[in-house]
Amino acid sequence: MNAFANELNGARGIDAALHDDFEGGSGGMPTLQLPNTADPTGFLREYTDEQNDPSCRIKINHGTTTLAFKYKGGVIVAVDSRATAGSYVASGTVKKVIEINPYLLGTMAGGAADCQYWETYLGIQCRLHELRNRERISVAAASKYLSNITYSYKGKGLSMGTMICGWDKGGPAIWYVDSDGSRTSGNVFSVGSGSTFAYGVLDQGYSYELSDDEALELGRRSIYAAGHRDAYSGNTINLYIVKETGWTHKGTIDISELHYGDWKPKNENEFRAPSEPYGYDIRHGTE
Amino acid sequence: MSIMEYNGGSVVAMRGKKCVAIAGDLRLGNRNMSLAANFEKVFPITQKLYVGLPGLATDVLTLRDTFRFRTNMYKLKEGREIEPNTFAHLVSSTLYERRWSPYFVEPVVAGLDPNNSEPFIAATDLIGCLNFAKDFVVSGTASDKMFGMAESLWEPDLEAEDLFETVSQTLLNGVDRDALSGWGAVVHLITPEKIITRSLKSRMD
Amino acid sequence: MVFRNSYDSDNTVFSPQGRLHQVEYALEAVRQGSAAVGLRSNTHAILLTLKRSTGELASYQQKAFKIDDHLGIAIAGLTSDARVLSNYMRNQAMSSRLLYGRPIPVNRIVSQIAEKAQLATQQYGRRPYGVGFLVIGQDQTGPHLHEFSPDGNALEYVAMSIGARSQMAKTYLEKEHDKLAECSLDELIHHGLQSLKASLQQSKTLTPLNTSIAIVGPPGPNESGVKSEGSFRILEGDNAKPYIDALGQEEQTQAQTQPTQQRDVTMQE
Amino acid sequence: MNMSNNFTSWGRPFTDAKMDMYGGDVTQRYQLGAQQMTVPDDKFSEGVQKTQQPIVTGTSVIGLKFKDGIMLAADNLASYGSLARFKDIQRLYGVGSNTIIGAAGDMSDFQHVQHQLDTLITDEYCHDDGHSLGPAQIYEYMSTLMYHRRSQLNPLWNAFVVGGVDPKSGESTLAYVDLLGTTYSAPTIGTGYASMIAIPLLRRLVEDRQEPLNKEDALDIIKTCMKVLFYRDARSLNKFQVATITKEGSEISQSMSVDTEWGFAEGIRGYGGQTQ
Amino acid sequence: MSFSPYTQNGGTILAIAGKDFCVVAGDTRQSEGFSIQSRYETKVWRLNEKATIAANGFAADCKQLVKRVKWRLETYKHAHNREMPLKSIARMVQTMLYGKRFFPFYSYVIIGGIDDDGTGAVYGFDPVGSYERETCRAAGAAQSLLQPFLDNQIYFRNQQPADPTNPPIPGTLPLDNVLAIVTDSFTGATERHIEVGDALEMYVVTNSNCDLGALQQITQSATKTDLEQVAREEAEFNGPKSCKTFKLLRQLKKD
Repeated sequence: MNAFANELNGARGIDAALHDDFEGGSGGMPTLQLPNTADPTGFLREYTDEQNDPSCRIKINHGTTTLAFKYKGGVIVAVDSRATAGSYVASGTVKKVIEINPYLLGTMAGGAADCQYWETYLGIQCRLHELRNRERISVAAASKYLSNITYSYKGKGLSMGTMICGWDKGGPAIWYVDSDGSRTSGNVFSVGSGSTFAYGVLDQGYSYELSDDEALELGRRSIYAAGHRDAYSGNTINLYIVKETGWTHKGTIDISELHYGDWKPKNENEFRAPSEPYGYDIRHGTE
Repeated sequence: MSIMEYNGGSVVAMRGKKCVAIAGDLRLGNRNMSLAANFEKVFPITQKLYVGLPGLATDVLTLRDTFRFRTNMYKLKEGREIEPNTFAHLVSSTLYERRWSPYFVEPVVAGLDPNNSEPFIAATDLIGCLNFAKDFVVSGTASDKMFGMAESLWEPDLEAEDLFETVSQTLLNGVDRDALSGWGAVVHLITPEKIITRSLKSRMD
Repeated sequence: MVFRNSYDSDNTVFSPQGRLHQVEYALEAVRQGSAAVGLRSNTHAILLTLKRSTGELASYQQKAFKIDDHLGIAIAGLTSDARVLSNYMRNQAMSSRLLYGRPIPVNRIVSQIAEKAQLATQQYGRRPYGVGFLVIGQDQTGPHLHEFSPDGNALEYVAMSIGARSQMAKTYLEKEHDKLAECSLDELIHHGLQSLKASLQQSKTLTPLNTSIAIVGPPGPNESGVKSEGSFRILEGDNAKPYIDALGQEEQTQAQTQPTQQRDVTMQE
Repeated sequence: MNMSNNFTSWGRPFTDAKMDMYGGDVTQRYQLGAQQMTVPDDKFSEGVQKTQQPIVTGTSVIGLKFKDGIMLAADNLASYGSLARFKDIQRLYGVGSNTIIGAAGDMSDFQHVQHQLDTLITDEYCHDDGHSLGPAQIYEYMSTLMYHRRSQLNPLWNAFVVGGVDPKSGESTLAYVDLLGTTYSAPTIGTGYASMIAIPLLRRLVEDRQEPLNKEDALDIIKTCMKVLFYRDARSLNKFQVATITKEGSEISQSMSVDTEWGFAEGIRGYGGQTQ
Repeated sequence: MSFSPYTQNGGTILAIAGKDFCVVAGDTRQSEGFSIQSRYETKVWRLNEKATIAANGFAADCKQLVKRVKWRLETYKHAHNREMPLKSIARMVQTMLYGKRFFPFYSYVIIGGIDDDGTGAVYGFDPVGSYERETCRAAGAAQSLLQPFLDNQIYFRNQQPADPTNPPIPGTLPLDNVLAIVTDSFTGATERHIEVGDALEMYVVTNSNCDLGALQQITQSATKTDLEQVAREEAEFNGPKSCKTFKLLRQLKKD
């Protein structure tokens, strides 16, 4: 019998030999195929690590400025929408807020696929939790699910910096989870290459006592600052607010239009336009 | 990150019917951080000749001064303005002098011949290999993006205003897909009669 | 069913008469299933099946299944066993396309399931499959009709029937088989319907609802509006109507509402 | 541990020497020698290595499509580095009645593939049911095999040209597959050295040709290419075989050679800097 | 010497969605380094009546991926007795790509077709499965050349609308405009990228309302264009009311 045909049709089956990708098992962890080598990490590093080799073949899209903060009225989540591969702007329309369920949001920074995939997977787990326990999962528990996953893949090359935001029995909550496996709760976070710029504005204007409008404005203004100064952030801002009733999307806002003062809300759900243009030059004149 | 991408910036030049246009962005960055939105990288050489110098900012300024010095010397010696073609060779030889420790700049030259107003454009690599083009030249971190734009938009014998539109669209749409270029743009439209310089409103992210 | 002696509890033990009772029971399960007929001409191979409904509120049970673009089956017996085998066949058919880039030859896929079925007649702790197939397919060597039965047999036929009262259908086919080779598709279907009709109980008739026709081969003149990506397709309902109308059955319209009382053998029983 | 603000450094396998808990030197390329072996089969399995580099190698194979079918050619040399080790090996191999493959690269891997194909054809023959594997099917099988092995990081170090004519449909196949599982078909194919030296010639003589190409002319073209390859490829031999496959069947010729001219360059027209 | 399981086979792909159609295009050159391996090797495959996939990068990985996708679609069809909807195909492709997160397919994928609501849709992916629905997307060797042009022509970026109160909406261009933009994009990319050229395949996935006038015009015109309906028999069987996919072939420069 032909050995190769036999291998494919035999015990392992053609299915196993050629279809070893994740089939979305029920409840169990998906299995991700590793290269058949003693050093899979080194393998991945060689082919996907742009930092060591800018001409590396497989360019993975990276996402970049995200922030979230708690205040007396809930949680504000604001992100940009740019994905870059090297200096190329691969996309300006990335959804960096992943709507896990009506009460939970996850943000995306680092590898776009890693965040999208695992936060979708987290959504499945949260739903299962609801079905099993007849109550919504807490933000802390949801984030722990995610950090358990990232920790189990620690060192394998995942790249995620995410904030799990929501409202549960204990009120508003933000948990920061990353691909090193760390998991921290806090009041104010910003993640990504533009985070320093965002922090600058955020820290300056932050207070727990902000009104909803002030908080939304602060979130938007902070991402604008990052989009403006950071080459790898920009295009549009996605703005969310989380209240006891769940999250609301407060608009997709073009950063350049904010700069020039051209932006107007497209419907009544969107946050109001700023009172003046954000661009310094536009407010004060170039000279 | 390559040293050519350290500060970012892009330039494009195009030939039209009895006119040329040269345009550059205004960004000066430090890798990912944008520092200034008024860093012009296109400089006048004569009344009808411009050079665009995208690349490492320190070399941009050095070369700008070097070219000013050398073209002034040329004018003193020859008693006439340098012609575009001659200047292109000056650019080339200036860069080749530094063959083994080059300036990290890839210049673009655009101008009209002072005698017959014949349009002239050229570009070189960072060690001075000249490329005389009949249509357009691009350079800088958004060069590949602008190649795609220009190749689709450009056509022969564009009138001055059409050329302005073409070069502007090429630059703006090109730099919008480049993280390291943008933050404003300036277009110089060189016609036999006059030079029109316009600032473009561009994305600021 | 007649009571058998103690040699029937295990398929690895012969009876003193040299019989494997469990295998024979499996064949009985096939005989309990509703009838399916298959015929082959020089250009086409077709299957005709009689579908059952458990009552007025229920739909008709599917009897014909597509395996690949060039290949399909009709079943009689345990539907769940059929599903296992047909999934296996689909996998084998797709594997052939993946590994060799060719549609699997009909005889080979039939021998593969026959081999699988034979193992179940010989290994301790297993039971034979309780289902029989008629397999039609078109390959390099033309259209084919095979019968697969749970005893591990698989033979090629020009015409064959399986399932309840299939002997009547077989009698018809035996009478007509020498004419089949030259038949057009419509003639072939007509013969098929005749033989299927022969297997019916007296009160029953063929209707577009209880009959499905599966075909491999070039499209016929009455096939407009039929969806197919390859040679194999199944005609049901309106698509099957012209053929059944042509059969000229008067009571047709009446019988549509009359569900049959008999049921396919199911696992629960 | 705080996360770096430079997002491009996130989550990467650590590259800092101090923190490299994975024992990897970043600059060191990934080595096939460090293979994870599956369950050891016997006492020697630890010593078994996968093909890490070709050892005894054949040079290029060329192929073209002509009016009635496919023609392939390969020389009879198997080199051991720069040593012309075996001068009478066959690199063209018949698979079934209407397919021939030509192999470049490692000859032991080629023999393994021959063995695989032999069992495949034997299995097919034993079915004895009127079905057969044509060139397209054999090519699909080889592509799957080659890609599967590359995905196991255990490649068969070859580049194959598959040529054949389906006896039933008359359709001809000329296609390529290599150690990465890269596949393509084209009217002319050359592997390795031939892809640089013979392909321009073949494209001009075959693809740019206006009138149909008959067998005799095809053979002339093949000989021209083999001559040029012999002139310029240091690992080649002026002793080669030509395979012809048509609807009627296939044959591999006896070894042949072409007349070559190694005289003083001055007398050769078209050589070097001469323009006339 | 060491073994790299990847190579780069050049070429570029592109998809644009319209109101009731989607165009998925790719050039047909396959190269490795400076060698053109084949002048006609497809990068675009029809998946079903509503979906077409294009994949670009390492050709062997791309072909394997498409094989797997087709396998899964076939399995789905057997199990559910219907075609998998476009957005489900997109999600499935994400899990398939991500399943090889640690041994990635070196493959940039675009899926184009008709979504559940009957509109044209494009889904663009990165090699490890991040994806989004878009109006247009270019990928592959000449991605950076094509995408700014599409931003300009499809998303109307940096364009002042003639009527500011009624700006044009992306994804509503008529088929003939879109086909012209695709052709222009590829002729441009062919000029400036050595890995792009030889021929251009455009798959036009249409829903039943789509005005096929542009395609009819092309068949009648004298230019050297090849139009064929993919899976002709199926279209005949399905009658006039269903989604149809057409394939347009145009020659590109071969140097």
